[in-house]
Amino acid sequence: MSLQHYLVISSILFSLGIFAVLTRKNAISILMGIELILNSCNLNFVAFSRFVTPAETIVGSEVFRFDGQIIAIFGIVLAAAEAAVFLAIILAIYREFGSIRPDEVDTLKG
Amino acid sequence: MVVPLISIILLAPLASFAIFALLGLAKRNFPRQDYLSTFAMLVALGCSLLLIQEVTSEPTPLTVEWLSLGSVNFSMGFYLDSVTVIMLIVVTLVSSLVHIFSIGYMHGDPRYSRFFAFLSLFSFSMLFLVVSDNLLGIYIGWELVGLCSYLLIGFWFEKDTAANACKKAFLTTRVGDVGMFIGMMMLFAEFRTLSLYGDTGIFEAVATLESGQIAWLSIAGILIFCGAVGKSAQVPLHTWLPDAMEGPTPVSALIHAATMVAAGVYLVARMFPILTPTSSLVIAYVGGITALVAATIAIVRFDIKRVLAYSTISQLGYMMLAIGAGSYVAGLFHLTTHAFFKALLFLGSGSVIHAFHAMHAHHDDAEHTEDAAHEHADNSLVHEHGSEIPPDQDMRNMGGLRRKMPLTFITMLIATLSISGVPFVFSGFWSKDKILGGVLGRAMEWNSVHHYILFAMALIAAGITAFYMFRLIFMTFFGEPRNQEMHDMAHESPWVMVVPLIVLAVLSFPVVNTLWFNKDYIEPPPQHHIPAPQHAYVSPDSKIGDANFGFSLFGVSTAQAAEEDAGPDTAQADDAYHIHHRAHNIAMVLSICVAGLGILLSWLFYHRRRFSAEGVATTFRPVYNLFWNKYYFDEFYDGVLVALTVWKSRLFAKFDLSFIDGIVNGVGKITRDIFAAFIGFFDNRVVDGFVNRVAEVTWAAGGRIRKIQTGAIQTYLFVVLGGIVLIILIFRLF
Amino acid sequence: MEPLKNIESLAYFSPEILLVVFAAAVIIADLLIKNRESELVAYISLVGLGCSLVAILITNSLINSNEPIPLFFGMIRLDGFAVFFKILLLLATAATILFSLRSEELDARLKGEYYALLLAVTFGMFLMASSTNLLMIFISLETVSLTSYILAGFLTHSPRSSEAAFKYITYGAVASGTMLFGLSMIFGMAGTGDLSQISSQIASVLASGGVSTLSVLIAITFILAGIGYKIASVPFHMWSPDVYEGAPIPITAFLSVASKAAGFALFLRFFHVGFGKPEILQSIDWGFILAIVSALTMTVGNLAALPQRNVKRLLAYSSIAHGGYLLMGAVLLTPEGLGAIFFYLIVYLFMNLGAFYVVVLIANEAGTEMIDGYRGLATRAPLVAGAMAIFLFSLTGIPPLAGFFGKWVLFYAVIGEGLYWLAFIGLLNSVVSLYYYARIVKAMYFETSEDTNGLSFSTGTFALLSVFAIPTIFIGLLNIFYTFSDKITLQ
Amino acid sequence: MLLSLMIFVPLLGMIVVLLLPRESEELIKRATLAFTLVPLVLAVVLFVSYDRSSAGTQYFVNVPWIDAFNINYHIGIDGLSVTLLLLTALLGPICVLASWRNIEKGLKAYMALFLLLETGMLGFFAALDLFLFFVFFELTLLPMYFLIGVWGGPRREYAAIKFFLYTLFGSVLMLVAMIAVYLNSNVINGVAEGVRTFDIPTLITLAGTTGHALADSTFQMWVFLGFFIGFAVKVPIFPFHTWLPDAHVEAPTAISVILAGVLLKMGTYGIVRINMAMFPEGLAIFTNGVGFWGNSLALLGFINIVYGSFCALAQTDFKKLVAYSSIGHMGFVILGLAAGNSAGINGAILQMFNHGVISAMLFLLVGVLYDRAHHREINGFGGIATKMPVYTGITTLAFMASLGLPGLSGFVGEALSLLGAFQEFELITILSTIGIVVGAAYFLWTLQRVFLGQLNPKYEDLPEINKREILTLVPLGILTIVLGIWPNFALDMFSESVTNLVNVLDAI
Repeated sequence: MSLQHYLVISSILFSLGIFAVLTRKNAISILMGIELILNSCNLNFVAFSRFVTPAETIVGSEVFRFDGQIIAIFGIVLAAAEAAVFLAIILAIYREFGSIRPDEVDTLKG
Repeated sequence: MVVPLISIILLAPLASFAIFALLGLAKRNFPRQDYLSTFAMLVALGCSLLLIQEVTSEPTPLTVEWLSLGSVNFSMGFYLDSVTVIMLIVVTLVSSLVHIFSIGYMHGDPRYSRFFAFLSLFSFSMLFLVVSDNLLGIYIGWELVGLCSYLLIGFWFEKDTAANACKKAFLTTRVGDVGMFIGMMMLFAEFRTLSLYGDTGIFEAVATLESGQIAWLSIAGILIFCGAVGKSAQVPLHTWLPDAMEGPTPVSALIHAATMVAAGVYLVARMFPILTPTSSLVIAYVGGITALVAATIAIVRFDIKRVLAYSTISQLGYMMLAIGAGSYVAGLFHLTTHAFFKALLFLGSGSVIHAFHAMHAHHDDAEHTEDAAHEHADNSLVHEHGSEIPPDQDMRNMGGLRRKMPLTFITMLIATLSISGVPFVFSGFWSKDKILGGVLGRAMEWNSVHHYILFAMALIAAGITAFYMFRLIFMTFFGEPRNQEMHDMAHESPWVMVVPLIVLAVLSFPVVNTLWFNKDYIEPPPQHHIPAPQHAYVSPDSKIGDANFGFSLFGVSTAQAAEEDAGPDTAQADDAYHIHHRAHNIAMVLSICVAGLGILLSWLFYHRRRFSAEGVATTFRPVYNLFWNKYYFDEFYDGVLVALTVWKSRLFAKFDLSFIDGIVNGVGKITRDIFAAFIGFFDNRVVDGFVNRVAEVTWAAGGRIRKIQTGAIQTYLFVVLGGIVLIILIFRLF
Repeated sequence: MEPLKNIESLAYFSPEILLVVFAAAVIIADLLIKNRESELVAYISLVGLGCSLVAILITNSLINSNEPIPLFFGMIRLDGFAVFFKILLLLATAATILFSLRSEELDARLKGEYYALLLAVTFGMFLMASSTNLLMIFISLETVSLTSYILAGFLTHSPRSSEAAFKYITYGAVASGTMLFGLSMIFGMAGTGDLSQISSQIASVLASGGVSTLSVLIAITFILAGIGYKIASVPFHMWSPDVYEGAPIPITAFLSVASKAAGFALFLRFFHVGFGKPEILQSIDWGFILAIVSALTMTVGNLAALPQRNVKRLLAYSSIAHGGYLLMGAVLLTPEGLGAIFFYLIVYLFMNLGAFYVVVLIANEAGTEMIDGYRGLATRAPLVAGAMAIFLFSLTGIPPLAGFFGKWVLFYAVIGEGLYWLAFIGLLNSVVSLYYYARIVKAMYFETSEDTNGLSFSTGTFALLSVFAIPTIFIGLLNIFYTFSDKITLQ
Repeated sequence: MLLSLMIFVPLLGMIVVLLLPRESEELIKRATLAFTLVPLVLAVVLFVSYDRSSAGTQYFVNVPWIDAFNINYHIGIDGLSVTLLLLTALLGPICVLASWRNIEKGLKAYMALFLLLETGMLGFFAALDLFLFFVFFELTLLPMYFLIGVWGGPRREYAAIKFFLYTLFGSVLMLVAMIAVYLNSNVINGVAEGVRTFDIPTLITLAGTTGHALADSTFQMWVFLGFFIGFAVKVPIFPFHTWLPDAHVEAPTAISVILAGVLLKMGTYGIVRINMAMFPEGLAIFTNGVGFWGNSLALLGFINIVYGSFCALAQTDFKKLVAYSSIGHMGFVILGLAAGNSAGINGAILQMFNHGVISAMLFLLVGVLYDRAHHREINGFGGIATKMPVYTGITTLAFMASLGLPGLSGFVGEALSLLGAFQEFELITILSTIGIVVGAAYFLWTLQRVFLGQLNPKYEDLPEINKREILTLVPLGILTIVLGIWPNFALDMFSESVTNLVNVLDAI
């Protein structure tokens, strides 16, 4: 499998994420969309790290640099943290508004 | 010696005004302002008399730097020649007499001392105007006398008529003055100076102009003359002078008969050298028309002061005509003689009015309240002239006063004889004769139709003058009292008022005008652009009544004596002299005839009552109306305004029927209408409007942007996405 | 110089470490203290800021100005640029803490978390100001964002606050996600996360045609979305009015100054270091796009501010507009531009924080954020009103107040590069802005309120007020503030 | 040093006044008066000690201020500025006296702002560094805004913000032009060398040197426009004038006095100091250029004169009438400046000074009447001359001076401007003389409607003008008369400088 495949998949994921974020009428689904976006990015990083970053040869055997993977891991961590905060805020919203439909949370405007 | 004298002449009256003004700031009054002012005038008079022998044949301007702008400089200074001196004497003399007269006339007026302060200020301004050696100085004095005239006409400002009259006077003259100022600007633009005399002066510069390039000079001359038209109440700007009679009678005598109105003539005389044939002719015609028009109007007036006012206008026209026709000396001579007898007439009328008025408490506020009350109804400035004549000025209430007030009668009679040109013994005759002779002389010399016409005008005017002046005398002093109870009130005026009358009466005899008979005391300045055998034409003119007055007294033709100094008798000069000789004889004969005719008719009409004036009036109704309505001048001006504003006229509650009031109100109302509308439109719509539009658009934009801010998070995210796409697109496009 | 290893780096990292330590200290102290009313934690965090400031100055003395020190294998970099922003951010945070002390809307029981979070977010911002690696950039950004989300929603039982938090996080998450995608693409193209290498790498691959300009462009734009959302530039600004209005006022102040400043730090470093190379610029002239964005940002901000009645929201829009002004300096990679931004940020710090402080005070005393609540303030609290007038007119840019000089340096930089149109738009905007700032002044001075009893403030209040007001008057008039920026360079 | 003292004494005064207790009003007033009297004394000293023979700037101070931009604190006076400084310093105490009784609320703030305003104005006229010049120019905005907005009439808010927005708009353009000038100040023949500068005298010389970027005529045209619009709003020149009537009508008396007396002059002063001296090429395009823009400047002057006069004629509000009359009179200044010759410019500057004095008088007089009658409706009065003879006398003097009666100061400036202008553009000048007649018309008409005629029974017991008010008016009245009789008293000060300016203009 070549880099292109990964990129295509990641862009599809990204697009799906954006689509979800823009269209879903439920805060949770929006969160999912966000997760999709982040994961598409992680996929990108890993793929790029695998295919693009030059391998260094240490003692005859090829050794890959793992920058991309590392970034991806951090990405996952941050995504988790974000999800946590998001859910907490959604709870607050539900408490205040009795709903988690994003389009009903619009008292601040203009 | 000259400078200190002139300084005293100027400073004395100024000081008397300054004292009043400064004390006024402290809300006080000088105890005897009247004596102060009178004294100041007498001092000035003395100095002026002293100046007589200071006059040198080669007058040199005494100037100081007034403004220095690096490249251009303006200088102020005095110019003393015979004309100046004569004007000084006339002004100071008449002014002193009027001061004295006023002590009696204005007695008991609440603003008594203010009156004298203003008189002093006026005298100062007039004298300054007279002695100034440059146009700027003249203009300054010019406007200052205008101010004083404004202040004095409006002296009884509680009367709306007075309030209107003073404004009208100021504005009408101002219209002329603007013309004069434009003329000054033209001269300045050409010569880079406004001083008249000296090597750098305008007159020197004018001399150097080729006759090819004097077209603009004619325009400049006419424009300068506009100032005179305003001040000397020449047609078409004459309408303010009759209204000016709202002022106290001494003011009319001093300002609106003797001095200020004559300043216009003086100005034209001063500017004599820059006059071109065209401008001279314009001046002469304006003068002639004025003389005729005013005289004819005067015939039908009943307000004694207005009769005199119109007669003043017509006499001023006379002088203008004279100078326009080149009779420089004659014009000025008539100026002086007229100054005396017209002042006398006014003071006399004042004495009459005073007599009638004595019973009314003196012009105190109560009395003004009455006659002002009915006009104060609306704030608009309506005032129909002659429509309501103050009873104490209406000749129809007078009659038979000669027994009541003999002195007044006699003195006024003398003046009347003088103004009517009764031969030989009265100065008026000589001056008028000089004018007629001069005009006719030039006419014959050039045999120019214009001058014949002018001569005719002058002649007719002379006749009419005699007619209406005697009409005045007859209606006032002869016959039976028409208004008995007013008649009974009448009484001779106190001495303080009568003495000036007598003095002026004496001055109406030529013997006192000796200056004019000193043969080369007055020399007309050269006119560079009038192609005429100057000399031959000047010489007979320049020595009125020829060296010794005795001859003329016995009816020996002046022209005959002209013989003696016809100057270098070139053939041309010679026959020029003969022409003038003949001219003068004809003129004299004719003038005597018309004067006699006028007096006779007037006698028949108003004394013998052979014909009834009313009958004539009815037979010649249209003519009569024409005269009565003063040639519809005011109506004409109003007509123009109406035409201007007809589409608005409904909005104008009341339209004003007098000239400047019309202009001001009219323009005022037009302005308040059109301009207020226009401002409303322009300032508020266009300028502010534009700004407001911008503001509104901005606001609207703000509102739009708010609309985008729906509050729904997903729209925001849409915008984000859209933004990203847009940015990328922009990139691709550029 | 050679990037330092982790252990060596720690010494230079002391300011950040101190912040973290004190954040922990705050939480522990909060657990220990029984008295809910005690404000000890606040003072602890202030002390923490103080220590960190000292540390910053020390580390600053370690670097000789033009030789930056890469830390942690070049993950972050310590240089004058970073130091400047750190000091700025510290001041902003300190101010925020002081505001919070006066603010009455905050829940007393949650002090510990609140101040700890404030320190944490400051820490994140420090990193934003100094990170030179894609990874660090993303992490620091997320750290700041996550903590800001919580702080924005910190008011319990306040729907507005929760809504603010919700919008903030949704928007932020998407924006940062987009940015991360962009970062991944950059990483892919450059094959490295190190900014300094990225520029050369991208230049070479662009030259070799290895990647199309379009892909680089898309990447940059995605990243722009992330950073643009931090500095609230059109079209990524829309969260800010709502969040600013909903959030607690001290946090609003903090976001409008500190997080904007941090955003600019990141922005400047990323674009100047990563994409400042002429080769890249001639293929992708993003300066032009930035010019348009900046024009749009200030215009939109000012126009939208016109109809506002809520002072907080009005100031939110005004801070958007000021973001636009600041962007003008970033459009061109000139030292004048940078210096102008630095100078303007200092001025903006004082005048904007000052204005928000007044809002806090009025919210406490008069209990309203609406313009009408400011009626007759001139008579009720003359000093406060005067200070507010000074801040507002400084924001407008009227001489001799600092705001004018800030604008002056900006416009000077812009016109210096011949962008007359941009300068002109900016100036017209400042005219427009006068209108809505003056509306507050008008309410304070020209109108009278029904209740005229004076408002009383503690001397501490006035002291703090003057701390903002006096610099707002004088900064522009003093020479030094113009010269310091010369030392700060980016490479 | 003397100059700096003069400029910053009022600022010091502001601080002192702010420190005084709010209650002790008398003290505050006295202090303010004192702090405005000091500049007056200094101004007189400068005026007398100024060396009239040399046109150069004197008493100049030049110390570096913001060397990042090579901005210096450079002040100095030449004949023009010292004249206007004298005017400003003179109006200061007069305005304080004029506000002695009729400031009900916030006296302290009022006086403080007034002092700040005075510093701004004095500094503006003395500044010789373009940046400093601009800062002082703007410094007058804030106090003015508050003085109108807080102590003004019913529509004060509108008037204040209008004034502020208009002026700010103008100054924005000025700022752009200013930066442009600065950036090009070191470009010679296309190459930038040396340091840039804001120093006005230096810039003027640079703009004269051929090949210098500042000397380029198209550049000059644009920069000229930038500055001109900035100043035109202040003057105000049609169509930027609409803020003036509102501002005047709403502003308290003293502030109207300052507005008409000084702030308007700031515009014309700027035009002389910057537009004419620095950008003669640009000026030439608008004064004796070809085509549509050929006489635009003179045309603007003409429009101001006629439009202002007729608008004044249309007014029924006494103060508005005076306000519009100022628009008309400033038109003469513009006309004279447009002429660009010795008579014209001297006349214009003299007119600036005279109008400052006369309009100040007029507004003070309106204020006197307003304080008594509490309205300004011209038709609402009538015949009050009987009740207030002294007041009437002074008013007549002011009116006469304002309508350009010879012998009073108003005439000289007006006449010189017209004489100068006539040499350049006959037709426009002749048309402008309409303004003289209309001017007389509306003043006399007002005089009649307010003072003459029957006494309006409403004002049976109208108190006469009091000592303090007379005290405020007398110095101005004296100046009016003195300058009318002996204009050289002022002209000497600046005719030298004008000569230099004219030489520069003629060189183009």
